[in-house]
Amino acid sequence: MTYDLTFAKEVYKNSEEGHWIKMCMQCGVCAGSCPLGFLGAWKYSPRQIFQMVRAGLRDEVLTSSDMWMCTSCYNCIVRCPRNLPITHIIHGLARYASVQGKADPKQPTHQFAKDIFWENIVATGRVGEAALTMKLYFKDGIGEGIKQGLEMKDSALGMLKAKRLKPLPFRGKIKGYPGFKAMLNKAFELENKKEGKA
Amino acid sequence: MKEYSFFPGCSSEHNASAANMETSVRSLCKMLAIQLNEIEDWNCCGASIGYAGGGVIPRLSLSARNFALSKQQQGDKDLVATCAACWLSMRETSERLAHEPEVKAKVNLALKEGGLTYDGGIKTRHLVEVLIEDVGWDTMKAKVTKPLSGLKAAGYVGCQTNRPFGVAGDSFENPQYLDRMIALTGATAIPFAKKVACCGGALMFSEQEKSCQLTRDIIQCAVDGGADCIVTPCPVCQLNLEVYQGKINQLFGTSFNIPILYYSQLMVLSYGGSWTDAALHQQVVPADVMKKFV
Amino acid sequence: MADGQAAGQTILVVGGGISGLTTAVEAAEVGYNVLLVEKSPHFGGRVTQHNKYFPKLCSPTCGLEINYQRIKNNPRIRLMTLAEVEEISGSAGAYTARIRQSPRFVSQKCTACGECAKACQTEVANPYNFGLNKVKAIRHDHFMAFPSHYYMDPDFARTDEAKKLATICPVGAIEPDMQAVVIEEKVGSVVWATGWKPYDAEKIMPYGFGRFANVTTNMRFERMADRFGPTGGQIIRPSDGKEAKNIAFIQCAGSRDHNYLPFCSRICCLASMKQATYVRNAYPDAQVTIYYIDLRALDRYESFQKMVEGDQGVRWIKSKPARIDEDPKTGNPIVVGENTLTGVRYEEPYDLVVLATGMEPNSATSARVPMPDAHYDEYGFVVSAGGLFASGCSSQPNDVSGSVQSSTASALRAIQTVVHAKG
Amino acid sequence: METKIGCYICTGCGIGEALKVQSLEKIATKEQKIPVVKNHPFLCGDEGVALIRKDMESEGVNALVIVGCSHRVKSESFRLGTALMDRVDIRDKCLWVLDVPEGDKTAAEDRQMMAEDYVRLGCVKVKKMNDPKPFEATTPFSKDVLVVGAGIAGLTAALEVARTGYKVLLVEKEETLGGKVANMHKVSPARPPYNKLEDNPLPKLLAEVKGNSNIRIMNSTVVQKTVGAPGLFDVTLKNGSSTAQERVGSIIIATGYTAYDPNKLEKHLGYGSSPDVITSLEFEEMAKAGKIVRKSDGKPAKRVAFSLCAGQRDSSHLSYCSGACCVYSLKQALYVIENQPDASAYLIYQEVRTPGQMEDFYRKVQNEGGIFIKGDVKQVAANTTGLTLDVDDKLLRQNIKMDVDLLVLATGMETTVDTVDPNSASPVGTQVEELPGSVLNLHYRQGPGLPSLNGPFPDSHFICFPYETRRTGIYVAGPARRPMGIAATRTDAAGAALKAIQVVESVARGAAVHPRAGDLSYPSFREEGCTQCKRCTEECPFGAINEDAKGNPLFNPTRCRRCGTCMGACPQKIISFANYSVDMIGSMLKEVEIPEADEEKPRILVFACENDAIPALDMVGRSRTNPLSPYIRIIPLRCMGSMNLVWIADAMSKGYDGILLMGCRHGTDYQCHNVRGSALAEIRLSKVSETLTRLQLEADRVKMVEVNIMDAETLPQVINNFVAEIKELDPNPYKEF
Repeated sequence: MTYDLTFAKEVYKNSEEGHWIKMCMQCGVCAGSCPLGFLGAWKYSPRQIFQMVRAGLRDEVLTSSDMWMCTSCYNCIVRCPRNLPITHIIHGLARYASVQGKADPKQPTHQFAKDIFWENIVATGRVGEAALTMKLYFKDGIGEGIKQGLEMKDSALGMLKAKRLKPLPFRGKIKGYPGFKAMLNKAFELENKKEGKA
Repeated sequence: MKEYSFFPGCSSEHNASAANMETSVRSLCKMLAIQLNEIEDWNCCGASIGYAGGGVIPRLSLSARNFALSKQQQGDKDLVATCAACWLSMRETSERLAHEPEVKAKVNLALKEGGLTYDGGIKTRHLVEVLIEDVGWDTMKAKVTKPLSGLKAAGYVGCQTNRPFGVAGDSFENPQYLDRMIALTGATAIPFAKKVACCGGALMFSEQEKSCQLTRDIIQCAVDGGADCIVTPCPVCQLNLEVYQGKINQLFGTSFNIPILYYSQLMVLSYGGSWTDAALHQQVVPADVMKKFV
Repeated sequence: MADGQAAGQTILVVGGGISGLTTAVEAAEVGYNVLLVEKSPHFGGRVTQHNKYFPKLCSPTCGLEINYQRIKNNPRIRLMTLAEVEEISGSAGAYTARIRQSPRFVSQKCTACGECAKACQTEVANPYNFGLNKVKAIRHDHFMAFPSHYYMDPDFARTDEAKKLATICPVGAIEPDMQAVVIEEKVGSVVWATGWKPYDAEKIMPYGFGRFANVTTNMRFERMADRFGPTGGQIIRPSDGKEAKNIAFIQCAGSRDHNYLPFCSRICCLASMKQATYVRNAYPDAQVTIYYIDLRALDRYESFQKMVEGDQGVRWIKSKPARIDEDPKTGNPIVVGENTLTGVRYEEPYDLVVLATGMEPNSATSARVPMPDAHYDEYGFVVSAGGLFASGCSSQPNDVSGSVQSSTASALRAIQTVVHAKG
Repeated sequence: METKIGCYICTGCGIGEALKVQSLEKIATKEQKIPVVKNHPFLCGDEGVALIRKDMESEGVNALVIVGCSHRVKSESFRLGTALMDRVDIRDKCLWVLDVPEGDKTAAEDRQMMAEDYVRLGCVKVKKMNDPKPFEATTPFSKDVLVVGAGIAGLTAALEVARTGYKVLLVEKEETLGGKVANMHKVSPARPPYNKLEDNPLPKLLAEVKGNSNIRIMNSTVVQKTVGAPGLFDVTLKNGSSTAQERVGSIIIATGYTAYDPNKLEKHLGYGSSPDVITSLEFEEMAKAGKIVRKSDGKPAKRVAFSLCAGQRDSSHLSYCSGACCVYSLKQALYVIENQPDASAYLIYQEVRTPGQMEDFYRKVQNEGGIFIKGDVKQVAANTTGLTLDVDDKLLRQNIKMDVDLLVLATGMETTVDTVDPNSASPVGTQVEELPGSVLNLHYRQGPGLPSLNGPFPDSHFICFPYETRRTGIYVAGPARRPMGIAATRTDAAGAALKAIQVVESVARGAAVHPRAGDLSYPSFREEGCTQCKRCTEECPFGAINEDAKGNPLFNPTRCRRCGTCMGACPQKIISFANYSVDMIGSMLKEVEIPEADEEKPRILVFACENDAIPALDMVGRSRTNPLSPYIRIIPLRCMGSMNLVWIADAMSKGYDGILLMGCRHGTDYQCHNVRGSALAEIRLSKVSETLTRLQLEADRVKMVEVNIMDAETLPQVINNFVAEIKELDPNPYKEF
């Protein structure tokens, strides 16, 4: 492959806080700070992702599941010697990969965060945890759902017993939902412009 | 009586995962003459994974809407959150609205569609900040009537109450405020190396095994340190550490059964509050160790 | 042309470290009068705390001794210790400096016979060794101290013991009620050479200095390596006094970092390479690991780097460690990070970790130039202007050679100001 | 004027209690015939000093033997306006280094004997001293400064000298002034903010130089040869066919650097194979001309790669780093990308070396979009669209191709000064009228060039005294001295200017410069005694001595640093200083009382270098921890280089049982203040065994050790072990005679 700045410039412009990537000096503090890194969760550390962006490795970056491994612990942000808002850059890249249709829709965090969690917000204005859990279990179909459900039934029962989980997953919308929805629609319209999404 | 505008967040709703925090916080505030006025019809803050579906403007609009409502209903009162993720999203939103005019303009275009507008000015704070800065250490200490003597607690600050903003200017790597809060109830805060380690946060849903490894290490560290319980200000940490203990034991052959409590539960008890005031009946891992203090 | 100088043609040199000494000696040997002002009890400054210089691994005392001899033989140089410049008014060629000299409590009569220290019961944490050991409250900082006169800390001077010591001094040099004196001097130009201090390692929270006993700093390590230092030259663990044979050096601890010092301190890479040789000479079976971002052994120092690279006992890891943990059982610091050349994440335990902390200019904090129109860069380094010239580490992070280079240049520019003032 | 010596013995600091002062006085008066001998309980105090001053005024005392503490302390008290003085140290190096338990008579007696011997040494020393008269030349001294080279270093040096009020002769071999900087577009930041390119300082500098009446410019001119010494340099300047002679006081070499020849680089870097592979300097000229284009087809070059350390930090090319290339390349990257969104600059580096505030400049280039790649250029291929590079990205751990319009090679700097390796035996001066390639063509006995330290650089003590070369009065500034960038060069030039002025002022006073600054003594010799053995002319570390037609030494006192190496080298013992001579030390060592063999009190003579060994011995005294043998007698030497073998023979025939010489570390990382002194002493000593066998003595009786100034802790062991070894041997048989 060949070094190519097109992708870097695309990221600087379209991805949240992406322009910071040019300031990385490859010291490795972010990689050493990331909790999941030590569990072999990712192939490329944030530092490597940044170098790949600058090299122009578009597909490798956008199809990588590594950006989806961020627990939002913010260790990288507070330690970065160049003040890069790394957590937000990684979130931005993940989002950008999703928008560009490069992110694997079945990537667990991608699927959960976007199709389950976010859609749950959009649907009612708030997150209904019960609904969230159900959806999560059944995201891979009925069978998988029941299996998952059984696996977690103790905890679920515990939560029900503790009155910290609704017996029924259904919840109503917030009162001002229409306005809320209108707001989001407009927000997306503006967002899509920036992300250069069709 | 100090009044604040209040954003409980989804997990603090009735019958939600942090209902026990909600209850104990309400009791605590009553005892400390703090009045929390919940924003009517608030919406979700987007939390730490809102980015995936939300991107920048939709995500920030969520908190902006709550700001706008708070302003309408509560005027300039400080907006207080008890959930780390809620506080973080709100704090991030208010900073970006304050420093990025372009973002602020776009967000307001969105708000307008919902018949709202927000021009800034509301200070978003974590309840712990309110306790430290507005109530003060001395007052908090003075309220103690039933010191939790002999209780050994591991103060687990976690991530989002601590980074990137941090509470009351405390350090990112070795914050002290939680240990001080534990100490003021008469309990002992054990030295706890995993104080600011990550529990996996929202990835507990999508990367359960990896997150469980993180929580396993955290709980193990507390147990090794001889803790009777782990104390945290964060509902996500509380959930991940408590509800998944069974899963962790099953994955790693451990036999953890350690209660995970909120600082508010300890304080309420030490202030002479009842078992239910402290919502200790709502624990998944029973907090029997606390029984002797009521 | 130097003859018959009026007081106004005197050059004021502020700071008696290697830079100030150099400026003073070089200017005086041209034939100009110099007033050399040092705030501590002895001259020599930061380099006197160093065990050896890179790359020759020779003692700083050697070069200092030459300069001291040159000073002793040169009546044109006036010396003041324990003195700080409070205010400088006027303009180039015609400055007035107000200088406050704090009491030493031991007069010029002192013959450094040492009887007082022998008798003194009170011991205090030794600032010269960063508090790593205790010293008598009446003392000189080291055997090569110049001037060799003893001194007392002010709070000790007030004690009855100090008064008792005064009576045992054979020459009556001890004066517990000595007072500060303030003098005004007319000077033509000012050379600012107040040097640097090690960056406060406690501020670098992820590395746990202050929390973990076996995490130390490069300057403390330098004292440890000194045969006359707090450990008698033994390289040991502060926690248990065991030999430290597996040692990590962490570069850019505080430097090149927006959270601390955004600039590069220039000397730390070479200092750690030098200190690696201390370790390897002390223990043939020792293992040294150097964590770095970029190795900055500029120009001819490259050969020194090559020399250290040739040692199989030294390991190089391109990585800025993320944090340090402590193993509660062994007290071993555990260095955590990513090796950027392999992508491998590491968690490695050591006997001792040395933070290569950078240099913070004193002019950023304690040694501001008391002139209305003094200029600084954003880091607090002094920018030369008018009749004020910044030397050595007051102008930029410098090694000894670079400090001498800039201080010799400052001597000339200070002379020029004086010459033009004379017309 | 008659010298009248006064001997003043301090009885303070415990001396009075520990020693029989009367017998010390008796030695001074009766034995040494010192006319005025007094003691005082606190000699360095006002009253004690007044006592001495009074005798100097009323009694006509004009030479002093001050018996008390080390000369390294209380020097301000005893600055009494006479050069005829010795500080006899019976405190630090006698009282404080000896272990005399309460009531131990023998130990006390040994201590008394040591003190008495030291009083003897002091008295003899002062008796043998003459007041040094400053050197005066037969022809007038010049205070003018010659600056060779009119690049940024030379122009700056010239201006700095001129501004200080001295005349400057500025010589440039090219027709136009300015050197390499003349071709520069912009320069990297030298002052805050450190993220902005600065305008080329040359035009302003040139105007100031041309406008300064103290500066005389000679362009198209080279130095054909240099004869003489500081204050008295006669330089022949050649302009075309005409030559002119000028007298100057000192010389600044500012001839800059030559860029390493890119044709020597490995072929894979592509230099020569494609016109689009160029050096930093070639790129700079393009930028200056305002058109950064591909040389191949003149198309604009918007994609530029910079390969740092080209032929540097590389044993097969330049082993060192040139220090300035990283910043220089950063600057050039900005030419390409600053405010040009469609352009790209790649910096392919080994280490990014942006020291100090230059880190800001590094960040600036990143902020403008510069891409930094840690790795190497493996292959360069030219094609219709430009160049394709193979780069191994060490951080991506991949080999990646790169299409660029230009590849700029940051080649290093080589000094233009003709240097000679100091460790090679001093070469005989060629003394040809003209020597192309030699900056000064010095007509010195030791050759036309400047000695180097290690590596090609013409310096001697580059940490503590970076400007000191081994040719007095000749200083080197800028990249000719050491690789450096423009900002550092301008500072360096100012420093060299000071040294150039300092030396002409010192010479005018007849005073030495570093390290024995202010010393008025200088060597002279007795011509009749000379055998033309040439040792002095070969051994002088500073090349101060030439030879006359007969092969006799021709001293150049203003080149001399007063180390005494010539004196030590001379087998005929005919070289001496007014206040330091073979006879002086010889007489001193003979004055020591050598006990009879049966007393079993051996005597060990210690020659100690006064620069490092003597301070180290003072520290032994200060520390009071590990005592020395009472059998040693220490005689300080200016430098081990001044050690004359005759003293060894004298000492042996006198009956000393052993001799220990303590000099500074020599070799590459030498610490000898006079560079070669201790090394030469060692070489001489290697021949001493002959002397000893001639005297039928064991060679082990004489030993030389390296002593570092901080060796106080180990020194006692070294000394006492030697004493023990000597005790193993029989007493020196010559005691009997």
